[in-house]
Amino acid sequence: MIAIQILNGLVYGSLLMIVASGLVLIYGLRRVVNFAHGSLFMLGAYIAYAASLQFGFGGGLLAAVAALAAVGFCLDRFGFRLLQDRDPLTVMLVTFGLLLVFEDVVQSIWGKQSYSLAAPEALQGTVDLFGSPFPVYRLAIVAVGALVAACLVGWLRYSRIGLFIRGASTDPVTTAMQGVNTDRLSGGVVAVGAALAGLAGVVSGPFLSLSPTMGSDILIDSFVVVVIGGLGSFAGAFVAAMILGQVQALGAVYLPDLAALLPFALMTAVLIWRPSGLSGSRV
Amino acid sequence: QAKEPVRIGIVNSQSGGFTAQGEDSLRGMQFAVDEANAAGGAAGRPVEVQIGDDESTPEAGRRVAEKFARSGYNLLVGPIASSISLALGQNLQRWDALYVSTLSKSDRITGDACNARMFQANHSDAMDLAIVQPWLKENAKEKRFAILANDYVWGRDSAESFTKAVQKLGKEVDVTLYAPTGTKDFAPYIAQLKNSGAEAVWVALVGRDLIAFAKQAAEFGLTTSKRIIGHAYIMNFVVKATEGATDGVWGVMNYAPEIDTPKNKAYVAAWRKKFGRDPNENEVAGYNGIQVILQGVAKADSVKPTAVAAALKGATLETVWGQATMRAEDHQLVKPNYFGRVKRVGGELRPVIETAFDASIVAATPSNCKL
Amino acid sequence: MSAIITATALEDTQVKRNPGVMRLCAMAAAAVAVGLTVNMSVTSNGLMSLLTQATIYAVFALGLGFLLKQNGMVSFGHALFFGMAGYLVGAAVTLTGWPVGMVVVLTVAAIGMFAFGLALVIVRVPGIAFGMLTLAIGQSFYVLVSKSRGFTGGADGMNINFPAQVFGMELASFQNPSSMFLICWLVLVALVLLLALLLRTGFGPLTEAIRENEERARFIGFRTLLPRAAVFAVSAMVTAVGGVLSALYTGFVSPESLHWSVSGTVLIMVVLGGSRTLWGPAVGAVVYYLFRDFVGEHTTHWMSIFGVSLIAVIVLWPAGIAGGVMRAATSLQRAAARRLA
Amino acid sequence: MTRLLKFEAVNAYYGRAHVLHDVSLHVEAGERVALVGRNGVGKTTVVNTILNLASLRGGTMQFNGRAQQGLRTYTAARAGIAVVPQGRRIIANLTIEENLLLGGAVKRPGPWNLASIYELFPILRERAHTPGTALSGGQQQMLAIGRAMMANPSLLVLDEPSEGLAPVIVDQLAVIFNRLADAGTALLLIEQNLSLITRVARRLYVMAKGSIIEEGALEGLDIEQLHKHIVV
Amino acid sequence: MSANYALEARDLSVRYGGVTANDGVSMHLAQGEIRGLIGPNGAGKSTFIDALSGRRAIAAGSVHLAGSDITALGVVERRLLGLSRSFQRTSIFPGMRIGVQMELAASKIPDADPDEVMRELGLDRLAGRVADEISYGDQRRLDIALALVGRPSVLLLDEPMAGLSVEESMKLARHLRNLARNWGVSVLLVEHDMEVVFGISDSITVLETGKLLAEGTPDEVRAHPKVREAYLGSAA
Ligand SMILES: Nc1ncnc2c1ncn2[C@@H]1O[C@H](COP(=O)(O)OP(=O)(O)OP(=O)(O)O)[C@@H](O)[C@H]1O
Ligand SMILES: Nc1ncnc2c1ncn2[C@@H]1O[C@H](COP(=O)(O)OP(=O)(O)OP(=O)(O)O)[C@@H](O)[C@H]1O
Ligand SMILES: [Mg+2]
Ligand SMILES: [Mg+2]
Repeated sequence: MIAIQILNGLVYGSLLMIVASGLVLIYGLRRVVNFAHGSLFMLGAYIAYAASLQFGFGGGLLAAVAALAAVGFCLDRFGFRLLQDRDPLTVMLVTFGLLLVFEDVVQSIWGKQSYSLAAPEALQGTVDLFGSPFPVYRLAIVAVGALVAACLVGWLRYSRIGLFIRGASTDPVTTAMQGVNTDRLSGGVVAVGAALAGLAGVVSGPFLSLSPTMGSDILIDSFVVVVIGGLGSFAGAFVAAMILGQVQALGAVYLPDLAALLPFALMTAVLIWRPSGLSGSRV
Repeated sequence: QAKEPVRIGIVNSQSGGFTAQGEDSLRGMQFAVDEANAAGGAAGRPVEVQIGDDESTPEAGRRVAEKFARSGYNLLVGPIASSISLALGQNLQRWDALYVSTLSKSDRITGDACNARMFQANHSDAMDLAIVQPWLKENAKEKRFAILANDYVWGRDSAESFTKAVQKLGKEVDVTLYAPTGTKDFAPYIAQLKNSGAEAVWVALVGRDLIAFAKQAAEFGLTTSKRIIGHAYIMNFVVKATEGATDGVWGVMNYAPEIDTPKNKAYVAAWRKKFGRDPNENEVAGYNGIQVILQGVAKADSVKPTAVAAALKGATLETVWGQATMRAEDHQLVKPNYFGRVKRVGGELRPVIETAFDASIVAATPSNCKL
Repeated sequence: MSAIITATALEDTQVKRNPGVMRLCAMAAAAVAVGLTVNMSVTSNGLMSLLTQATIYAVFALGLGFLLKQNGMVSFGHALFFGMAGYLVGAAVTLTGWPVGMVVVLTVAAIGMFAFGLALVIVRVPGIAFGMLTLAIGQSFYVLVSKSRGFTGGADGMNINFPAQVFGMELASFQNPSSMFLICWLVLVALVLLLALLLRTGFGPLTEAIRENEERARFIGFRTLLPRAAVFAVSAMVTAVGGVLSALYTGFVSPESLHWSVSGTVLIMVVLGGSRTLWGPAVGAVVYYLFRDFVGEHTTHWMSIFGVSLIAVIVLWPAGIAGGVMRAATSLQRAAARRLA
Repeated sequence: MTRLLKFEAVNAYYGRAHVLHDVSLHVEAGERVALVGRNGVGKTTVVNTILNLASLRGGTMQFNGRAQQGLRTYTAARAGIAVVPQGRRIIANLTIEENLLLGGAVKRPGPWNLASIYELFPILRERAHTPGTALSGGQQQMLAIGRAMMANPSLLVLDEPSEGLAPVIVDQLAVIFNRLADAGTALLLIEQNLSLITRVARRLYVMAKGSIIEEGALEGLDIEQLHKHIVV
Repeated sequence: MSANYALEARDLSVRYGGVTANDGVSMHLAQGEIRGLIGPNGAGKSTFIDALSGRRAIAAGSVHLAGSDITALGVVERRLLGLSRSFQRTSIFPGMRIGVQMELAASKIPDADPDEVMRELGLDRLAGRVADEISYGDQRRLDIALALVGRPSVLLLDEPMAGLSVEESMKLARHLRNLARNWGVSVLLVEHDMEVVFGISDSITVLETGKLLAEGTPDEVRAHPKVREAYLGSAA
């Protein structure tokens, strides 16, 4: 039972991690707390839904990730880049405006009812784990999460572009002075961040549901993760996502009365203990 | 001389958490208004509506309602959330308005918060829970039950009422789990439910949480290993949003197209003609709400809220459920209620009525309202 | 010679920062006159009720804007103080039967104290994380209140049955839009005036300095924790006054008024209005309400339209509406001066 | 001879503040030019104009003989102009080695690489994997110079490089700068340390209030004489 | 040990994780004395000033101001007792007008005259400007001015001349000397401009890798072979 619960925590943690890592990327490079991130998540799910009617889950996934990358690129090109000298609060509210627009667009196209995205055939069944059936699809989420984490860490830590990204995320001007085209760089990074939001949206489709509010539901949890991790830190966000996943899974069993408060309590405790989050510095 | 038009202010959830139900119920309301206007108005009065967004919050709902009421659209109808209904109820006197609740279920609307200008046209929670015990007695062989409810007033009330009903029958509740509203991953709860010794699970979750739970319960095979009985569970929008995950789930139902009354038959036929499908429970609730107002106006032959309220009090109304009484002491519309299950009918999965309960059983609930 | 230049330069900056007391009072009187004019010229009941609520939120925005201006901190949890004020007033009125005036004063004081204590613990958290921390604290209370049962009514909200006499006035004057508008407007003007006077004291530059560079502020001899906590507490108290007004006007308070999205909306008002002046956020609130209502009336796509307009305003007017107004005013003044010369 | 950098009647602004007034100057390949002046006259603004951090709103600026339009901050580096900025601007979350690697973002061929920089400043090798900001002020200055050299620039712009450095290190810098220049790198040296200027520069611009007020050869001038020139 | 030093540090040690930046350093300042503190980059000079001013916790040792132990006191208390400092990395209030921040700095100290300090440092003409819009050198002077307000009894200056033009640094040097001679202010001057250090210091302390390398009058230090080699180079 406890093993199953830990596994459950891992599943939700992995999902959160994918969403949060996109948020961290965008925050890292543009210093933007992206309130529209939840709606990108939602947009990904809906696009995948629409495309999957034609091309199946895989097709939907690809379509959503590609479309969201394009959206992210435009967001940076026509939004964040033009606002890069503005104070972060202003840009944050711009993303809030975008959130409203995205939600309205989704509602106009797909209406207000909920939809369901079916898991791919191959991942539909269950396997026996610790003596009870466990959905294969959920295990796949953990795998996707681990893959995303590994790729991101590898990319940022060991590649040239990764070095530029880390440089630009602390000091874009100095990084540009070294000859790095920070505009193109952040266009790419925001695209990847948005694509990750989209990916998470698609992945969550089969076990949550598609509704115009699905974005705001997950947004707060991802903020909690990013802030607990220490804004802008991937390692921090990964750890925080896993902790939050466990806290919710185990809290539901052992502290049911406080379950709703646990994420907030966790965040408050961490920030009071370490005001700049789990990882004092950024990766 | 033309009669004064009926001016209705529709406070609709167009954004926020209740958008889906908001859209449905608005469709039902508009259908009723069009129908009335096509027939030459309500008792010869044209029906005019204004529609505003309550953003699913009492704050915004109150703002919109106050604006409608103060600009003459003072026959109010529409919100989903009970908190909005209660917020409106508090102000009706001040705004000189009347309010007919169509989808809010809180017992307080006809309980401690009742007032002379507020009417409950749909089934309250008490009415839903009143049929649980009789149904269990006749239909449930299970001895041990588990409960999963949202961790707030409605969920807790539902869970407690269900527990009482079970205990009265000499059966027992093994585990009661409360999940915070907004829970997205129900796996931890499902694991506990599966591990419990219960043979059936009573579920009282709100919209979004419910949909997530339904999908995940099917994913983990809970739906097939234990009987699931829902409070506000087997509704079309849930069935549609979960793609087969609700197959076989039991629960309280407030409406189904097959209800055998002349009015319902006509209504369903007209609806099919227009939309090519059956109406769902939210649409009929909206439809019914407007009908209540219009019948009140006709009976009073006035559009003044006080007059309409006086006419509705204790009135017998024609509804799709047949003749129903607007109970004088608390303004609850008393009508039959149903227990059903989700089934495949003609290739389509939808809730189907299994047992009907007469209005007399439904209405046998005390109210602390003193009107 | 240079001493004179210095002296005038200093005076000049002070005049710009803190207009003289007389001028402040004159401006307040003008603001009161504006309120009276609006009250008399608006005949539509619907518009009046909208303006009343806008003014209540203007008080809320004033509080949140003060925090942003003097502490440079964003709070996503201020709705906590707004909603809590309503619940405290409601609870006290229901349970104790004390006179409403006393209840209100106690409520605002209690919230001030609570906020001060809270701030002592949390103001160390930097930047956006602070915003998220306030969000977490606010949401925790939201969850608690929604779950609570008994007379707070849980998620359904609480009706507040005020006695017939409030502050020696008929309850009806607090619940009728036109008279309540005046009351709220006067409260708003009084609060702006009070805060402006507060900033004229050393408190203004001190908190600004702490906002700019906390470490250096300590190295020029100022303890920084208490002033920051004080700003937070003042801001919370102003917000609480807004909450009290709301409770009086509607006689109802629900957990949603504690929800972070309320704080978010008010933050929009603050930025829209411009947080560099005290009165900017209040203007933002009024504009927000009128615009939102106007758009909502004409289309169901208000979210898109509102979102796009929000972005447009923020992009075009970096310092908000107040900033735009100030800029226009100075260029007018310059033009006038040129013509004179 | 190619003109690596040429300002012609350049006017530059910060927002609405007009800081550079008709500034004309040029640096040829391999040249060693100094730019001096009191605080606040606009020396850094010259650098910022090259980097598009101050806005160029009059006159022309050329890199390698090509007029620059649609300037971006990264343009200069790609044209072979590397900058050691005033205040160093070490990137806090990168290690020392990574700061250096970042300096090599534009891959231009040349003698400078990690190994040769480490040889020049051994302390950087010692601390290669600690964060750049855990260095003392002077050590950070070395890092900033090393970072600029990683780009193998054809023109190295140094904005007060000796600030905060110990005299021995300044001596070393003089040697290093001369070595760089001997190897063909042109230098634009903005300095307050006159002894460094006399040891390195061959030509001099003096700025006052946003304009160039004097230009001339430095050959044969000693510190005292130079001082007189600047103080005018 | 004489009790009447204006400032005294005894066996001060400071560590950053594994790095020992100050290793048992002792030093004292008499009233009205200007003491130069020099040493190679990374020797621990700034760290020493951080430790004296209370910015950084010390691992061992003690700090005494006018004979009383202030080791346990915080930054604010030390400043109010007359121990003031400037910063190597400029630390000012970027968004505030220069005049206003100087007034504020003066407001905690009785009889402080911010105008005089601004005049002395040539900031008076900038009084109405916002600090982040003045040049780097002017910002450096503002940093020092903030430390000078109210004529503290002990002044710790971390490379005050860095970034200043020759003119300005000479002016500042004159001003410091005036403060020390006429007002009895004790100055600890960290500086790499040897002309200034040797020109105005009464005594000089040399640090190397966190330890005391030499101490004495300017001439003694200038003649010290190790100092010449490790630090002075051609400036000797
Ligand atoms: N925050 C820090 N974390 C770790 N090590 C540090 C930190 N700050 C300084 N150091 C190290 O401590 C030592 C002393 O540094 P300090 O800044 O005191 O030198 P300094 O004498 O002031 O040098 P400079 O003349 O270059 O300013 C150096 O080796 C430096 O790398
Ligand atoms: N961001 C800015 N906004 C407005 N004005 C500025 C800005 N930065 C600098 N200035 C002004 O531009 C002028 C030139 O500044 P600059 O930094 O180029 O001087 P500098 O010659 O480099 O001086 P220093 O020797 O002190 O570094 C100064 O008068 C300064 O006040
Ligand atoms: Mg400069
Ligand atoms: Mg130092």
